[in-house]
Amino acid sequence: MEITHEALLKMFETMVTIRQFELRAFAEVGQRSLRGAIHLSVGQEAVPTGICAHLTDDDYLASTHRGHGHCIAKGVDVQGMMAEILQKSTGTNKGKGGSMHIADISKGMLGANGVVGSSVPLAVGAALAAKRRSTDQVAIAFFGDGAVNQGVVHESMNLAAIWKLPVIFACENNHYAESTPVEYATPIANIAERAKGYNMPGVVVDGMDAFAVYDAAGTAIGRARAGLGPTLLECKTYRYYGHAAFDNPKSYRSTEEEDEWKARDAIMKFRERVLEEGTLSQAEMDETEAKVTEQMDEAVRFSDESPAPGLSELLTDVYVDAPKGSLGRSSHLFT
Amino acid sequence: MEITHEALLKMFETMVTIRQFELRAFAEVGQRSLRGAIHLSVGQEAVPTGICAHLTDDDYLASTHRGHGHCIAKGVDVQGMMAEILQKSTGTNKGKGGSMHIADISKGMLGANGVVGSSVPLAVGAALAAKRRSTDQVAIAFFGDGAVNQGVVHESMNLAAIWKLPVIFACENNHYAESTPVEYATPIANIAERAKGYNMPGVVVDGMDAFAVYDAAGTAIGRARAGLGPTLLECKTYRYYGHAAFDNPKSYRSTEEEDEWKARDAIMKFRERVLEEGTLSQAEMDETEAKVTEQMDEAVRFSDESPAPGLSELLTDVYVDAPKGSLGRSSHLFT
Amino acid sequence: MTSKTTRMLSYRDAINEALQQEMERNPDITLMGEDIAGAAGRADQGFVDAWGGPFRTTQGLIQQFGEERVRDTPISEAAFIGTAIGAAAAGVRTVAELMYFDFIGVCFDQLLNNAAKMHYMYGGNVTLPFTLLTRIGAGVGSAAQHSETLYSLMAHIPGLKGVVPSDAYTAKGLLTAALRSNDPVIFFEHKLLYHEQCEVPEESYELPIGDARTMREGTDITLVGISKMTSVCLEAAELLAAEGINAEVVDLLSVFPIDYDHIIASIQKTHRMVVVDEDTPTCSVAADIAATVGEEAFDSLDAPIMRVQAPHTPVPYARDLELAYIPDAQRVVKTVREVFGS
Amino acid sequence: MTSKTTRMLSYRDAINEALQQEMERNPDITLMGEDIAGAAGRADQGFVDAWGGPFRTTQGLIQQFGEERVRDTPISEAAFIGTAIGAAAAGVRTVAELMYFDFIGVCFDQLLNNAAKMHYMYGGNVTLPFTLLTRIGAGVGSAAQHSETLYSLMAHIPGLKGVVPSDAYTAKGLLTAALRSNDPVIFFEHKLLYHEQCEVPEESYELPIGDARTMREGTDITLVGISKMTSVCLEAAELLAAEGINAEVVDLLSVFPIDYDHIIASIQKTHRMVVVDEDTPTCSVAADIAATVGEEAFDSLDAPIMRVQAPHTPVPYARDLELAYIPDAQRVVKTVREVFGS
Ligand SMILES: Cc1ncc(C[n+]2csc(CCOP(=O)(O)OP(=O)(O)O)c2C)c(N)n1
Ligand SMILES: Cc1ncc(C[n+]2csc(CCOP(=O)(O)OP(=O)(O)O)c2C)c(N)n1
Ligand SMILES: [Mg+2]
Ligand SMILES: [Mg+2]
Repeated sequence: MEITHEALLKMFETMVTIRQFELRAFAEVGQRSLRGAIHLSVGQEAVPTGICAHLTDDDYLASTHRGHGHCIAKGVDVQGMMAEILQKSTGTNKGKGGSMHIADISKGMLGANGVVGSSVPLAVGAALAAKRRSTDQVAIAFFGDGAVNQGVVHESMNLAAIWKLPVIFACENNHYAESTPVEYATPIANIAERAKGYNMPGVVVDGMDAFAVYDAAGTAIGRARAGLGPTLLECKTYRYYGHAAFDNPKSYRSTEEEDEWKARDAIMKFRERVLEEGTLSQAEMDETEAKVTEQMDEAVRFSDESPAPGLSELLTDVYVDAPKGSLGRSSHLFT
Repeated sequence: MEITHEALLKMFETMVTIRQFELRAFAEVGQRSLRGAIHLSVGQEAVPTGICAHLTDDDYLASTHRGHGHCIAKGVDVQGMMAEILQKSTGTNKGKGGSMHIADISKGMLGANGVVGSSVPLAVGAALAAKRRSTDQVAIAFFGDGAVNQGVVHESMNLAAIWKLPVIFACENNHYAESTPVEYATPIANIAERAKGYNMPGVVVDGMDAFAVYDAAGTAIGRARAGLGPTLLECKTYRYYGHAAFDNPKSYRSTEEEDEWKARDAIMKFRERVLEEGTLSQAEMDETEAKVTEQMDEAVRFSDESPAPGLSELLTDVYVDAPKGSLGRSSHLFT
Repeated sequence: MTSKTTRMLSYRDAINEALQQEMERNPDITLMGEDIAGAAGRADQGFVDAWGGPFRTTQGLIQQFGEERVRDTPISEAAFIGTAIGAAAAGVRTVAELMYFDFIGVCFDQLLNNAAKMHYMYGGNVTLPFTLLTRIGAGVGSAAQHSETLYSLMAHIPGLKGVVPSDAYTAKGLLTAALRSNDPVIFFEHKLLYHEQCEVPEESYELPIGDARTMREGTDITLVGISKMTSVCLEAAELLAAEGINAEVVDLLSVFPIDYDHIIASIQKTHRMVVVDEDTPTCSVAADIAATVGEEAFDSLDAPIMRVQAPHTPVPYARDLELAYIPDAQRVVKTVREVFGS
Repeated sequence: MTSKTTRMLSYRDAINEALQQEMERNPDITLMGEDIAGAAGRADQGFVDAWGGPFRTTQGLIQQFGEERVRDTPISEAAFIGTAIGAAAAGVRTVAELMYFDFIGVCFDQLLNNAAKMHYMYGGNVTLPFTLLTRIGAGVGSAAQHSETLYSLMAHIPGLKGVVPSDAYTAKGLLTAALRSNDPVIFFEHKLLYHEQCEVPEESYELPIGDARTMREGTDITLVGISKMTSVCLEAAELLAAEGINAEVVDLLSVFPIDYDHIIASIQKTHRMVVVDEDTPTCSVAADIAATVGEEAFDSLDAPIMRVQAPHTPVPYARDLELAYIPDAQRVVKTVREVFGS
């Protein structure tokens, strides 16, 4: 598929933003000794980038515990994301959700979700909403190779298939669920094969190649927008860091394996290709990287200047219409 | 596969017992105005019969809401079953379970189960127990065409596949889940195709033909006993009555369709074939039928003469080691 | 209030009417569940609305609103309830039906981790105009997996609301309110009430979610009823009247939130209370009421708050055992006598 | 009692030791869960026991007992917990781990409809030597889906038992008892206790499931602690002692069944009670205790039974909010003062 110069630069920027954002957020969290799991998707940037390049704010996305890349590719403001992770009231979720739960409905970002597989039917629901409104919106359900053996993922694919809903099941196969290798958990070579069981297209794509992802996603999203139903898109990729950035992946995988994947780094390969094809210049890309770095500085500054959520926030947003005074009842605490 | 004369007669008896038992139990329940759902498997007799002909009491079986046939084929005593359904203390479950929950661990019958799909992992567990004990026991998980879209069924097939457990996933595709046609709920022609997604054999078999079921089950059970792992066995069959014997199936299916299936009635076809092949005689079969009818009379008589469970039974069997007097605590009832 | 035309209507029909009227009023509303119409996909063969729901509560809706809005589902509760929640998050009001509440276990995660928490953990970003229809209650001979009450489980979870209509009037009013709420609401139908009739207005009306109502004024003791147990309380109150005990009966109507204020106002008058709850006792709504009222109205209590509940057991099959399981008026009367120390 | 050699051991190591000793004693025991060993299937590449469990509680077991007995699973909680239950029904004792109890929703049906009911609905036909390991508790900055306490949900369900060890000693003894029980037992580990140490006997020992213990004798008020909250109660008791209030502290240890008798014996002495529970308040174990004790020990009460609990909200992410969410000694002290009317 053709990609405009603008879109190409945007894809580069997205990948660089994801990588910089995650490494920066992780460092800032560490520096401040904040607690809580942060799952880095560094290495996997081409996947959300290639897919979301086809989307607008009106399209939907439901995400996982490893969701920063999805959020960024879907256009969620990095300042709000940084502030969220750094526990500030200016965060996307007012500081109540953190890294695993970033959401911004104004961008169609239905939320990251910490329960494996749990957000997949939410994307199916967003696709149903689109169908009910007769728009050409689509929804993306991101999930990992570990999630494919979770019941709700199976149910969701079947349901979307029989209802021909405009949803893409985007499996980021990074080959591990925590320390569990995909070849242990799933007895077939390609997860995409399971699509046959739902009579939907199943496509395997090189998740280290933003162009390949872009092309495959374009076809799938085109089908969905045309009312032809869902696709299972398996993107083979790799996470460079540990499961939650704290574990040591060397305890379950070899350095050689890591090196092989890193030799196909998505950003590096993208850069090589556009330079070779002459579609983006070194200067453009350098400039973009510098701009992104500045944005990160700015996001951290913004977060640092933002107030922490006030204690009263503990009791807000539980309900839209809060029941008369029962949230803190009989728990003797907030006075 | 070869079948001994004795085994052949036993298969005939099993099918006839299932049919007579169900119709009789249904009639007796009606006569006594007992409440509670009874799901008849009349029409489907060849399936449990053909499968369980390969089993001994040491093998396991986990069943569904439509479980009488499974119980009978697995050797559960029909007196105990009748007494259970007729709410007597001499029932298999002491009158506490009823039609949907008949169990007899001494026969390897792990229990009928009223939640669709819920018993499937129990069979996987029994297969794991066999593996841990290094026996050649197998376990059968029965479930319907409606159950195949339930998450736990998917998860269970994957787990059994990667652990190569001796379990047969026996799908009784009777083409309906309540009033929902299988072609609406599942977008593929044969449910057995899903086996590919778990790298296990998937076999479609004519569930109206006890011989065909016997052969296919023999292969699958042989594989399982040999440590080669699970098989998904889809048996195409039909239930002659409504979902719970009360609904009118004419509201969702045509008389022509019903007639087509009934023209292939499993017992009738079996009878025709053995007579043609000269493997069983008319007299043997008539005698068997008469014997079964007598057993039914006897089962009803036995039930009628049995006492209802005493009220104190309400509070027993909740735990093996009951906590000190808390079952009825603060509920002011049993005095 | 404008005058209303009322007529006798069954609980079942009241539910059906609330759905029908709200779906007419709000073209967004999309309904999904197993066999809520039936014979799915066979309209071309002349089969439509074969079931109208397992208890006929959704009958006729597919004819009026079509299969885009009334959607039969495969047996995949986690997926279709999750789908309903996702559609709600994306702005389309949805209603899903969980056939029996005993099946909550196959889709519980969608309620616990998504429906209940999304509004909060997303900082108010997402709201969920979503209703779950389901049914509870023993007494139909269906044993341990089709007879439970279990709303107490959900009451524990912050972020959800749950109502327990006790008659046709409250069924229609509370369902209408649920279908207009922007919080996720679980609507618990009691299987034994479907054929009960009472006067119900023809036009649409809402009853506020979270409000209990007093069914019978009394001075000596407060009986709190929940769902079908409200009629058990009323029956007991009659029996007690014959013994000279004048019981007030409160119909809880909402199990989460619980209208503690209403109950406390009553006990401040009567000084005694028995809560009647078909759910099992440990960590139940009845226990919660006893604990909260016991704390907040401590000085008003002339006797311990007692409870009449199911025992701490699964639901048994045999009729006599099942009848012993379900709280009845005799047990309430006996317990009230105990409260009065005789 | 024979003399025992004890040494300081962490809660984490006590759990590990109980598993190790019981697996040695009983060759049936089969353990399964996600990453309980880690690097599954890669022994031939030299990767074994890469994780030893997400909190290292199962470390070393695969080396000693092999991969037939220590089984990493795919992320399929309903299937592998159902499998563990099925194997138990078939006579092989099993242990399954649910990584965080917040994930209960994906496998709840297996516990609610199978584990809890099979013994009863099958008329005693089937017994289930099955233990579920899981973990609870806020305080680690993991927000709404990885921090809940939630045992109250399970306490509602007849047929299950559940223990909440508060230190290494009780962790080892209760886990050993669970691994010998013929009822299904849920073992709730608290994430913030893993590094806490105390004296623990080297040899194997059981603590009876269902018994509370008194941690501190007192005369003026009973503080009931659950899991980590027991240490909060002890801390509060010290602060209260300085104010001249002599608190008795009871460590619940078992959330289902609840040792009501032990608690009632204490309140008959102290006449006042505060229950401290990290779970949310509605239909909670704390509410249940307040209700039951309030009824059965009505005449012993000099003041309302009060509760210190999490608020009725999901668990928030930001540190200050999370700290405000979790009950602490200051809140206990304040509540006790309220009980004493000041
Ligand atoms: C239902 C559930 N089970 C277990 C977990 C713990 N857990 C969090 S992430 C994860 C691995 C997920 O693997 P995968 O789906 O491949 O995603 P990845 O982490 O590789 O992006 C696990 C087991 C969880 N969050 N939810
Ligand atoms: C989880 C769950 N959902 C719904 C039901 C209600 N229900 C009982 S049987 C049934 C249909 C099952 O269909 P199938 O699996 O094909 O079995 P069949 O009845 O045809 O034997 C349904 C929906 C249930 N028991 N459990
Ligand atoms: Mg992965
Ligand atoms: Mg069927």
